Amino acid sequence: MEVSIGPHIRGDWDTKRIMLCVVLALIPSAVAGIYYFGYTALEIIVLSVLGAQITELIGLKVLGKPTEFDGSAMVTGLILALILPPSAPLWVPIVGAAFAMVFFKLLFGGLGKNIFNPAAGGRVFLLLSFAAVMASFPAPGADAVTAASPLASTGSYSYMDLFLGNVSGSIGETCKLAIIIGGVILIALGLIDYAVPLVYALTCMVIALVAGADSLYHLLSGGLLFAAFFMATDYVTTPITRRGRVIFAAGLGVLTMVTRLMVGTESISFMILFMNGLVPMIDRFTVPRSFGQPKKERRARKNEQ
Amino acid sequence: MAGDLISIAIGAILVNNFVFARFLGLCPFFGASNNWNNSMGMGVMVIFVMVCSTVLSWLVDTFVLIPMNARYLENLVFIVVIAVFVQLVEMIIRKYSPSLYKSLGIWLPLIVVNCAVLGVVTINAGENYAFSQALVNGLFSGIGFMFALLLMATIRERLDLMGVPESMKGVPIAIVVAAGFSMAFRAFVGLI
Amino acid sequence: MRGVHVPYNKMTSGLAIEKLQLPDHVVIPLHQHTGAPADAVVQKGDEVKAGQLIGQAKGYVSANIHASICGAVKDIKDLYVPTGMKVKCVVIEGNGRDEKAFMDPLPESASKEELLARIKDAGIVGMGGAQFPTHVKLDAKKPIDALIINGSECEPFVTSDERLMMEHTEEILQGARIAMKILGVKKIIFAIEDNKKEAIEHVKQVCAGSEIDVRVLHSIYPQGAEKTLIYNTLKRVVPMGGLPLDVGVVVQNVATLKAIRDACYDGKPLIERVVTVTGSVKEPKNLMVPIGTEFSFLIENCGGASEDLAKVINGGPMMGIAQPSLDVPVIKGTNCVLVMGSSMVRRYEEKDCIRCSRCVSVCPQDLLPTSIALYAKNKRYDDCEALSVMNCVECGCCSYVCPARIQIVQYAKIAKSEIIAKRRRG
Amino acid sequence: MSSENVSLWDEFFKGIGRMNPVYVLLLGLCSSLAITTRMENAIVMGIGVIFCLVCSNIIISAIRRFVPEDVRIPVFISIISGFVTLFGFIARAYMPAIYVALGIYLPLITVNCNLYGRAEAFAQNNPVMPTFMDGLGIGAGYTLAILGIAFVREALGFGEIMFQDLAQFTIKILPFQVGVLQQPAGGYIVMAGYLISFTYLSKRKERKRKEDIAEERKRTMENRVKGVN
Repeated sequence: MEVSIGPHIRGDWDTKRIMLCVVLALIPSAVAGIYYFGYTALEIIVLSVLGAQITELIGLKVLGKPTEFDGSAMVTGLILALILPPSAPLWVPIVGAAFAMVFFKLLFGGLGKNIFNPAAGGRVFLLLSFAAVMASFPAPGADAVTAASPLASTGSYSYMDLFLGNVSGSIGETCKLAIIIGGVILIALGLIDYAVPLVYALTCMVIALVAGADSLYHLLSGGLLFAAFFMATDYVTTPITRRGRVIFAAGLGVLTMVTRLMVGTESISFMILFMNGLVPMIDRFTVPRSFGQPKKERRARKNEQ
Repeated sequence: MAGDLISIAIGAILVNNFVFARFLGLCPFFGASNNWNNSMGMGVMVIFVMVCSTVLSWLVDTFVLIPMNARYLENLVFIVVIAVFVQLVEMIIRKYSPSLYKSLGIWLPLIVVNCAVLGVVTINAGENYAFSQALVNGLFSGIGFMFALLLMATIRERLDLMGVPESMKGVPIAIVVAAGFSMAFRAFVGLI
Repeated sequence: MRGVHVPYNKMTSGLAIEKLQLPDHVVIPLHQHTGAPADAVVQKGDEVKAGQLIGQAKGYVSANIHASICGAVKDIKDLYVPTGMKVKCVVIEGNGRDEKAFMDPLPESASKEELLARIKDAGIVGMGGAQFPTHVKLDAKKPIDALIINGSECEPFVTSDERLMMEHTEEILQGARIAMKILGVKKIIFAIEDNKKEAIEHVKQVCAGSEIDVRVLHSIYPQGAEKTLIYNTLKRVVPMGGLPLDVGVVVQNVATLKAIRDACYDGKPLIERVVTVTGSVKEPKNLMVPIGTEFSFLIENCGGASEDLAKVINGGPMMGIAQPSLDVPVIKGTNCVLVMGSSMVRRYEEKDCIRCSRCVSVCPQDLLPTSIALYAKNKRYDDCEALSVMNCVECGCCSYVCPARIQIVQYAKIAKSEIIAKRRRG
Repeated sequence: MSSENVSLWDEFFKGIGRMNPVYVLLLGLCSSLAITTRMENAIVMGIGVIFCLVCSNIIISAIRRFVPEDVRIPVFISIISGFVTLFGFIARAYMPAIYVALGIYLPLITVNCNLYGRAEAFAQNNPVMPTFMDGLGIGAGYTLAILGIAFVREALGFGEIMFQDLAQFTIKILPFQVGVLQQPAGGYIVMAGYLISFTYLSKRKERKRKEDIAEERKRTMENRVKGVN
């Protein structure tokens, strides 16, 4: 007879299933990107995913860990591809995915241990390293006219174009409809907490409103919604309590709008890295009061060691 | 004037953060950021010493070195001022508050050779800051340093628990994390 | 309140309680309760009758043990019991006769003290699984104003309480009235989960017009955990480290209440109970079983296993304990024998935590299970204590939902036992 | 005599290898990361550190018996600072562009942990000659370390190696630039690369040594068993 510890039944969700569902939720954005930006977008997506997957395989071998496919590298590769400009040369997704996986994930020991969001890290690395190729965004359609990202030209697009994605921008970030479909999938499957995108979006809109900017335009432009649904909700790099996640989302919103309004650049990926770094501190200060625990004892954590 | 001070403050914490942009005080940074308590102790002492040294060296610079036309001796004079000041503080704390000495005093000798302190003083002199500017710069550089310390401490505590690969333990992984922050902080460059 | 929605698999809920045929021998442990083990008062070779005292409670927090069948004491030796411990057991070889040695029934007018003494004599313990001596629980040293009848039975597969509520509603309520009289309470709540439709109907019918407030609760595991139940019915929060008494509440399981009634009005000690035998057996059943019957006998009487046996569990699949062999006896807290064939057992490999925080969102005690597991893994039990691990009820929700298949609740248990050991050391 | 020579060279080489100030002792990180965007700066920084380290080491070692314990920090620091100021004059006079490029990091050699660290750990307890070799070794180790970092950062970050002040030439290395390496983050990235390789290699060496020792022990045990038999 087998003696094992309880519980003797387990839930259906495992890591791989979660990751594959995230991939599923990203597919509408990927399809929209390919629809608007054509074959190159597909190439970038494929290369990025392959790059991430192969790097992870090699890295796990080096680390001596099981190399079983768990889908997490696929998610990273896909998200990274979707936040790259569609005009990027084909080496960009490969280099970016490899750097993201090695530097932001494998060095920490692999899945679950990384501090920073690998996809955001990969994009930041590419932006800082190869500013020229990363900053040009072609307009949708076959013609290779280079336009600035929609953020730079406030008011030049209609809300409908912004919503449907008929604007220049990163592959997966333009079509808000597809992003929202993906987000709804994640929320419906119970994979992400709806509070995170909600608080993030509301914070951004309120700040834009207070600053006298067009808050709807800000919501619909740039990578805000994509980050709200797919990057600010990454499990590993966000706080574990709901209160912590709300703080995280609000902080991210403030930083996003501060850089947008005061610096004039879109630096959501940077701000995600920054907030990722704050997560252990947020976790430290948002330990929930256990059921029936008196208020005073909440921070009973001993400080002398 | 107020706007100027605010931009110095933001600059000191975010844009030119001593650890993530200016590379000052890294030895104590990596040494003390292994846990929360060490970071707190180090951070508090650094802020205190930074503010006091800023004030002292501004006074010495303005009222002694500049009138005597001897600014080339700044480095020597500042470091002596800092060393003497720290030694004095150490003696005072040891005498009047042994418990405080026990918790914070161990960091004092290290602070003399902390390039962050001499760094902030040198920057103040180099930029020819007025007293208020120098004070704000000193205070907020210290706060920025402590912020970085606490961030790193919480992260390293988590990494210790999670168990990073053998050859990454300790400082190597901390440097990787610092690189991440350093990249993220790059976005603040346009702020001032 | 939080928890998990588990597949209920209550396939035996439509099957009436059957009386199990008399086993030819029983193994009765002298320690089936929280507290001190009972002292054996019979010797090898003694003739005993069903209901005869064989183990005398030692101290206040302890319980009497009675023979469950008629026969001769064959042996008194240390054997494994379903709690995983090795305790002194009395082995009785049955003689096939049906002779009873019950106590005299008490009159309806019996005083509080008489009732309490009877419950103590009958060796009644909490039959929901905790096995805490009932006379201690009812002899509350603090003012009590509410009694909750726990009929929620949130563990999957288990239907023994559900059947009792359908077939013995009156007895349960009589038992509840005895408990009320002892406690001196006016407020009484009958809590049932909404997945037991038929039982709810029965109870509502019987309780109609009475002072008993029937509450139908949302089905979620662990609804039946005392602290959760008290919060969900009365919105009272049992303080951390405290007992239901601290908020003026006593919770009694339906089976325990029936046993109280039987002891008082029939003079029958706690010598048998309803056990659900289910899972990979040919004919799952709800059986009335003498305490001490071996699991193998139960399974035989349910037509045997329907496939290769992989695991046999005392209790439900969430908090039950897997047994090393089929020779272990049914004890007072055994509400279910879950037989798991190899097709029901899945093996999981523990992976790295991905911080998905599912465990945080399901924990009924609002803990941070993932952090507790992490600290426990690093043997930093002080930090576990700071995260209130002692408030953990070990319901296993965290392990159930964990996508990385980490045995979170096991880490919490280890941390708790280490902390208790440290406190003992001083 | 020869044995002393060997030990003196040992003092020198330990600074380059097993006690490398940057990769092993993790001292002097600030300047190693801050000024390593160009190799030229790194060379001057290295020279500055060697100069100040060796000179102050010698002085401190020479006067070590006359310095009371309580005031040793200010005294050592002042001596170091004196040499740093002196080096500052030399640099400003002969390599003005680099002097500007080094900025505050040149005066900050004063608080380079290596200098005070060596004074505290070695110079105040040892005679002049070993101290001199120690200073030279640590300085050389430091210089090599930062040159390694600077080479990667300049070659990849700018795509070329350019000297303006010490010599004048430009070597094209890459057709593109990895911009991040010019930035502060680049310092950390390259440093992380070196440090991880260093730690990995030394850990592997250590493991190998342990294995060798275990092997040796096993063999002696076997021999002993054989001897007994």
